[in-house]
Amino acid sequence: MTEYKLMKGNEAMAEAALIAGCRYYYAYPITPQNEVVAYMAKNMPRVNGTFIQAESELAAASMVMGSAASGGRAMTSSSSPGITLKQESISYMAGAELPCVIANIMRGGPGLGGIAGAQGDYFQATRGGGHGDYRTIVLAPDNAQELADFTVEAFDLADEYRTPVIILADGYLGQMSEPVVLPKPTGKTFEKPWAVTGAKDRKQNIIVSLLLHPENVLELHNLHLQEKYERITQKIRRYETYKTEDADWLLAAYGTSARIAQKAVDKLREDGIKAGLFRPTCLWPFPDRELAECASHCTRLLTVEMSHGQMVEDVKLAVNGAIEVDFYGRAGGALPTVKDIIARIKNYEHSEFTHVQAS
Amino acid sequence: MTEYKLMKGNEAMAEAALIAGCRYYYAYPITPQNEVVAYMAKNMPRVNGTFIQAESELAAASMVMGSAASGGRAMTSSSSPGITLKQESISYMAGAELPCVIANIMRGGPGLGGIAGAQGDYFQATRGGGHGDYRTIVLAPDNAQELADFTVEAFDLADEYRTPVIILADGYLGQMSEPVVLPKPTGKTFEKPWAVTGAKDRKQNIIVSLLLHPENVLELHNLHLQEKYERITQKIRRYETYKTEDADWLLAAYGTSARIAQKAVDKLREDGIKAGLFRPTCLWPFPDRELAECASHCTRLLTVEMSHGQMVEDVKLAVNGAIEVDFYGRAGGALPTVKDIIARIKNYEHSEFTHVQAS
Amino acid sequence: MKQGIPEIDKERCKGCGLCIANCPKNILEMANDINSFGAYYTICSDESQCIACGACSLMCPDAAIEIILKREVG
Amino acid sequence: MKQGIPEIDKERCKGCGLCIANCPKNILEMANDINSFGAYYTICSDESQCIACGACSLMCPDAAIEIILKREVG
Amino acid sequence: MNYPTEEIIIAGFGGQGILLAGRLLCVAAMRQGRQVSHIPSYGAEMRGGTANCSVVLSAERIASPVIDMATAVIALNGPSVAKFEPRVRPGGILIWNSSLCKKILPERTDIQSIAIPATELSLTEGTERAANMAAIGALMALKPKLMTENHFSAALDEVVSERNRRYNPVNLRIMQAGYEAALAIIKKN
Amino acid sequence: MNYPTEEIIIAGFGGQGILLAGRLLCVAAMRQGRQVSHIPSYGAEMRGGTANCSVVLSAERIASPVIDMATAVIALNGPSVAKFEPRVRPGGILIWNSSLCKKILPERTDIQSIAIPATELSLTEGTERAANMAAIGALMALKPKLMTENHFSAALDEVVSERNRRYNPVNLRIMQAGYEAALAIIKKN
Amino acid sequence: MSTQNLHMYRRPEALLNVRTHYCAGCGHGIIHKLFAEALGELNIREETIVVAPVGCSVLLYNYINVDGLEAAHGRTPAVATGVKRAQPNRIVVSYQGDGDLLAIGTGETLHAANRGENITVIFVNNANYGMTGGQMAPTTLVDQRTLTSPKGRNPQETGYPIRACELLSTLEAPAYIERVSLHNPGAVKKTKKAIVKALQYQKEGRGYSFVEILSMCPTNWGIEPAAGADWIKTSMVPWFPHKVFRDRPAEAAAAGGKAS
Amino acid sequence: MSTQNLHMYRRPEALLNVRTHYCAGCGHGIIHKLFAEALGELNIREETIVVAPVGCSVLLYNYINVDGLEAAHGRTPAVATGVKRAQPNRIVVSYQGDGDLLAIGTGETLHAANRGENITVIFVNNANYGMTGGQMAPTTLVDQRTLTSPKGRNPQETGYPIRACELLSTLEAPAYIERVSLHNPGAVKKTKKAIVKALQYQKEGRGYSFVEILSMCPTNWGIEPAAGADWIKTSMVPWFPHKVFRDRPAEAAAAGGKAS
Ligand SMILES: Cc1ncc(C[n+]2csc(CCOP(=O)(O)OP(=O)(O)O)c2C)c(N)n1
Ligand SMILES: Cc1ncc(C[n+]2csc(CCOP(=O)(O)OP(=O)(O)O)c2C)c(N)n1
Ligand code: SF4
Ligand code: SF4
Ligand code: SF4
Ligand code: SF4
Ligand code: SF4
Ligand code: SF4
Ligand SMILES: [Mg+2]
Ligand SMILES: [Mg+2]
Repeated sequence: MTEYKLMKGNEAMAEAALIAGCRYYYAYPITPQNEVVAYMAKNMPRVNGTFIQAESELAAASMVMGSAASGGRAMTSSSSPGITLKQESISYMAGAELPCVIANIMRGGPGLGGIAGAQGDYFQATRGGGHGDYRTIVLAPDNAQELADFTVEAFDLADEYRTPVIILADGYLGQMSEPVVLPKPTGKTFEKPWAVTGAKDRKQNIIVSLLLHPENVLELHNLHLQEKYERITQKIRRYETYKTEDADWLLAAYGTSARIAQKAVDKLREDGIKAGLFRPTCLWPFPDRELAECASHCTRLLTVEMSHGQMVEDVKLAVNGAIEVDFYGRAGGALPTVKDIIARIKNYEHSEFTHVQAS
Repeated sequence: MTEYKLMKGNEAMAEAALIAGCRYYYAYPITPQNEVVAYMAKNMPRVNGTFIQAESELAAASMVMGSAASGGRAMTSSSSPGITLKQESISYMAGAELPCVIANIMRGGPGLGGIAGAQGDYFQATRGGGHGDYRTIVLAPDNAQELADFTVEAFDLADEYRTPVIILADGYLGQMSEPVVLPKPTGKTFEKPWAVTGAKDRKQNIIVSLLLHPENVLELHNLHLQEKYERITQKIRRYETYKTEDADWLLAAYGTSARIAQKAVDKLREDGIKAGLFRPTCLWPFPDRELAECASHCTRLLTVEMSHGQMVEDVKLAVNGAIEVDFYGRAGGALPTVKDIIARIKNYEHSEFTHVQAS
Repeated sequence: MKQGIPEIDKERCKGCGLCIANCPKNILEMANDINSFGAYYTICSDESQCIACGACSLMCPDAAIEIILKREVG
Repeated sequence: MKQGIPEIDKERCKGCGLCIANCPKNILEMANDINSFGAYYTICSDESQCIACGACSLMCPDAAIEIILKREVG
Repeated sequence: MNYPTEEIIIAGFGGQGILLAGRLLCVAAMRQGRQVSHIPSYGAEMRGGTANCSVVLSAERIASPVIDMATAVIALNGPSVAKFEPRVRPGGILIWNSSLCKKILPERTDIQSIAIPATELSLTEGTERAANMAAIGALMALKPKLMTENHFSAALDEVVSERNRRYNPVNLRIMQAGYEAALAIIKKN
Repeated sequence: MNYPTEEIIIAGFGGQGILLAGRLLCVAAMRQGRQVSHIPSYGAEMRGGTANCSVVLSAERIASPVIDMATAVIALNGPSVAKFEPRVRPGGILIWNSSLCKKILPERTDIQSIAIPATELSLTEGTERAANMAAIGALMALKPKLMTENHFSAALDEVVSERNRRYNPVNLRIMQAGYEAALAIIKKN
Repeated sequence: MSTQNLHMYRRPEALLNVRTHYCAGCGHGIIHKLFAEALGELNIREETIVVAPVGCSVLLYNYINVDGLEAAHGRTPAVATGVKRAQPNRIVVSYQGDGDLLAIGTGETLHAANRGENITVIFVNNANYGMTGGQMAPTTLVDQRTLTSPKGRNPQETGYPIRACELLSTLEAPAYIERVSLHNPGAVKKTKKAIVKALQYQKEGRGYSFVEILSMCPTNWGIEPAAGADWIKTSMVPWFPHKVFRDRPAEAAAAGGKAS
Repeated sequence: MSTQNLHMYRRPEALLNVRTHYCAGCGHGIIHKLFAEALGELNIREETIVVAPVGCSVLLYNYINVDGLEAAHGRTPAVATGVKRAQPNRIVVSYQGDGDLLAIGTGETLHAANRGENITVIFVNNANYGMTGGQMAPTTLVDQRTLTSPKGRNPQETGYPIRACELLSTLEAPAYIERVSLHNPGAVKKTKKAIVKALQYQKEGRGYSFVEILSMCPTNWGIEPAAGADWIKTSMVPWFPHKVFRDRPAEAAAAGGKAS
């Protein structure tokens, strides 16, 4: 009990990164993740780590690339507009297979948008906002505890698969303080014989991105990446279910939306509607088979997002036409409400009953 | 006949932009679209337009934003890594509803990748590589003539819907010379009372991106954008079909992949397999209903891409489980081959016959 | 010596005190009252001493002070 | 005056002519032949005149010229 | 569990310890085994010197830290009364700092408006910075189930930085004064 | 239509007019109503001074401008022979510049290898820059259906910049010399 | 003899009649006022377009009655370039903070200056990132504490504060570069003059003009609002001296004269 | 008396035994050779990590036998910063062209220098974008024709060539800044010395060292390869004078001495 600390999501994540052995953190300030930057500025010296407030997000992500290539555990964080600027390096690091952790504490967009939390960067995170055929693992916590726990895991996953891992959380999660038990280091270690550390007593290590010669090297490299992504897809299946066993109505949501959807499930059940929640805690790879399985005994599915419909595509791809998939979302910093979710479901129930097809 | 000129795709596009009244072109060099930059450097003076080789892609796209906000027809172009850097401004311009044209002459990725043509940026273009809930119209030519024609249309579409329009073509299309008949100006004109031109005899015009106060302005703005996107989705339905009427096997492809797929259709038909091609010429909005309709009498669908599978998601979403969707793609600058397409289809035909399920 | 009147728009004032700190005649002070935005505001304790130097007005970030110059006309 | 031998690796040479242009003794020239990469290459027309100044070697972008210094040892 | 969910907004100007007051409530409730969440207003909203935070205390998992209609609002200055009075749930509580709200007065009649001279109560101990404590004292009087004084004083020790911990006895006294002021009002009504 | 699809690669070093030769073929064929495509090697591949382009001429829509196995290769220097000889289709044609390929000689026996002293033929007219014309002349001898001389000379006027158009008579003569050299070889075999 | 009253200092017309969101004692307010006065004096309000940065002054167009648009963080001069090229007859102003201008926008700043874009840059140097709550800026002083230099800026780790005027003065193209400040009423007057001059130069087509203004951010400096002016004088001015770094007549600019 | 032969100039060991992809007469080749020689002289090959830019020298690590990685275009010094911070005992070199360093990478360049990162930047100024076929670079000379300045660079429109050394010399932190060139054998020798010194300084922990090298790109200059050296001398050197702009002993750097 006394282990609990009241911590901001942002700070819980930052401290967890230090626990995970992150010793290189580079970032540029942006609301609503400034606490991560301030925390690192203050606490990196404690662990003899490096903190640099970079001249830009582009530079911050490039510094991460340099430290990651050197074999260090490196991280950056930002919020939506800043993450867009990091897509360059993410594409490079995915291509060069460099492990690192990038946190996006999402705010409302597009453009400068607003500073309230949102989930409008799902596509960017799961489809790669950068160019080329790459993927990054995308973890999706829904509270401060998970922000801490997932961060520790993220570093291991990054090292295990030599790939960038994104922590995708909305600004509410970053700003909110909740009770947290700080995680322990996992103790896992990873050899990095590929790191550039000086070609002493061995051949050169080279971390390339340009693959021109011979002509098919780039294709082979892409095939190698795809093969790795397939491996990741087989291995990482992360999700939680809530009262789905007997559910007729399935809700699908992640992050803050999932918290709200979970509350809606309870209320709906109070009203006699058997609802359940499927919450992916990893967005890529998306737990598609598991969702399809879960949905197989449901009559309808409602995806709830703080966006105008992004994860809903993965939900549709997962169920592949087996059941109808509806969507309810609010964007630009607004939150879905329990009331709206319930109203929407009851509305459907009603229209089904009267054989009116809702559009 | 004598109107035909042998033109590089890149140059055909550049000249078409001038024909469309583009007078502001800003860019940063990158292979394989350098000819656009050189062409504009040489020819903008001819029409008293502005050409600036910007200090970076970020700056180039920002200059486009400035000229677009001033009411001018503005354009930029680049190739994959450079387009990633333009996502910031694209998100801003989509949010601020500024019309402009952005051409991505795609090359192999991720990272620096290679300079050969590829189609690995489909997700980025259609889902928005930038942050937030926005979309851009994405036109997909498959030859030099269309590069020219679509460019002229792109400027009109941008002005009509006050939104960035992306021309998405692979490097092969940009580099290849083909016979082109230069298009004529459409003659359409668009009033731009919203442009910032000095607050003379009227209230201020302000083009904002930050929407903080009151708290729900950003959400309302997002709803407005979504409503516009819905309108665009209803209006713009662009695709071509080739021998699909009686097809059993439907191929779906765009750009250079579509040219190759079309050849495969002919060869397959020579061998007695009724194949057809569905070619979207606009990728967002994606002609989903039309594809579904087209696929409704087919038994199977193969998507062909110069990537490891991106458009295939839109194809799957379109048919929504009605028929099986297969995928064949090559990435990193390699081209799909007619031979491979045929082999793959025959393989399926065979395995269907022997009731062996291909994985 | 010029003679001026500092006209302070109390609703616009945020109570930063820059005018007070820069008045050479020390005739500005913070009122013991708040405006409708909840801010203390500046008042002039003795207009007759104002030399219309404009220092207060120049320093005011909220353009809350206008200076009126009294002129003898004959 | 030092006495040197310019050792030119003809396969490495790209025929740029920078060595030729910078040899103070004007003893380097382009061969009337190409190497296996299709490039004309430099040859020394009169090694005896080489003063081992290193100019050719310094200028060569392809590190195709090494200079050997002949030394009297007694 | 017989512990109703409380959704509390605390607002005032910068320097009044708004966020600290919110964290105090959270830690005290957390130590009593409650689920808690605390979210500040942040970013550009901070310009102009106003601050507010939202605190949710519950027996169950908290869905959203954002409060639509609050069960209680503490408003430590006039602008906060104006901004947050409309956000009190019908039947809910508004505790307002009558020391600083001379012009902007609460108007609603469907809520319980409690005027506490929080700044004055604080000044009796020689500081104007502990008005937040007086207001929290008042809240404890009005919501006796919220937490015990013991939990509160423990939380105070946990939340207040070491440097300032020596003021905690003073803080507790001011809190007590606020508590009593509120009790007096309730009894009067 | 009785017009076979031709897939032709032209290669050499920078300055030999590789791309121009390709465009010439395209324009001439285009004026005869063919579908054509021309794609150069580009970017970093250009470093080191080599250049090549791929030309497809067809009666039908061209699927891909990229050539896997060519119906004909024109190699104007040694490295190009080495690089592109393997890319001639069995039974296809390799025209190589015997003036410059002293070391790297073609080896395949399943293709038609035609040695043309293209640079020397060009030099007979006082320039070494028109070896490309000699090679194209040879190609016309080997592929008589490709285009007529008329179309070719019209294309020459269209493709060559105004400044250099005065050399076109010379170009045509060199082309003719290449044509005849190739004819002589064919007849000999 | 009677007295006639005359408005000596009055609220400039170009200022909109709204309360700003700035903290009490914020330098942005003073600069807005001076900018608005300059617009009036030169009678160019109706032909001016302002590009607002991302920073505390992001809502600039809400306070000054001119056409305006918002750039992405740091891209302000590039956006201004796009505007100016499309409207060479308008007065285009790029208003920027130190984070915007010297951190994320370093490239855009330098290259707009180097091209000699005929725009005016108003550079508000308040030695920190105001909007995001007070992080270290490129101009943060040695030993200054900020959220991201909690023990004070250590030059061994983060370098010394960058001097924008000195940097831009190494370029040929700029027509006018001056550093001024807000530390007292006299300095404010000079600041106004510099802004007027910069806009005047633009109007005359002399090319790029740049005014750096040392400005107070009492909130993040952690001092009383009234103390901001003093802090500028004692802490900032020694490192960022007032100076006209470039003042080139139009003819010289056209002839491409060397840097002064 | 007999003669004994001695290798006076020999191919440095750190150069890999491969043919480069550079055009004949390209300055990158000379610089690679000098860099490789310096690695040998200082005996630091095994502890050196090079960050290659995007530009003609993108394949640098294929020619020099050191660990290497590839940065995104312009991010080279930021990547080098990340490497150096993680490996303070390694020699980290950021090798960059003028497009990389002064256009897209302006911000990264300036800020790495300003932080005084203990890295060495080798800046190859060839007055154009070599890799992409010869576009205008920030260092392209007035009147120089490129693909994107087809009538010659017009300073009225695109400004004057930027001088990197002069620019960086306005910063406090850098320890060593020098401009050298490849225009003749003597200049090449000086260039070698500068590279050695820069690496030496890094080894000694003195901080940021920067060597600008005027280098030939005959292909895009449209001249004969052998004429490249002359072109540097006659066209580039007048605008980009050779000079030691900064040479600060370690002590002074630690004490934060003023710019020289
Ligand atoms: C791409 C991006 N990165 C970061 C931010 C967050 N941000 C907003 S303003 C700002 C800095 C503001 O500082 P400055 O430019 O000095 O202006 P000031 O507020 O001090 O006037 C930052 C980092 C953003 N909006 N966009
Ligand atoms: C983001 C991005 N923009 C543009 C390019 C294309 N590009 C490659 S190298 C280069 C410029 C090279 O010039 P420079 O840095 O001067 O090096 P050089 O080749 O002259 O040595 C450019 C623009 C790219 N690869 N990535
Ligand atoms: S004008 Fe001068 S004297 Fe008068 S109140 Fe203002 S500062 Fe004081
Ligand atoms: S300077 Fe202006 S805002 Fe500040 S106290 Fe004086 S009148 Fe009020
Ligand atoms: S060493 Fe000197 S003299 Fe000898 S060949 Fe080389 S340049 Fe000529
Ligand atoms: S300098 Fe080197 S590459 Fe150039 S010609 Fe001489 S030996 Fe050959
Ligand atoms: S934070 Fe600083 S710059 Fe921003 S409004 Fe407040 S005082 Fe002004
Ligand atoms: S293009 Fe220029 S810089 Fe690039 S390899 Fe050729 S000569 Fe060297
Ligand atoms: Mg600032
Ligand atoms: Mg260059």
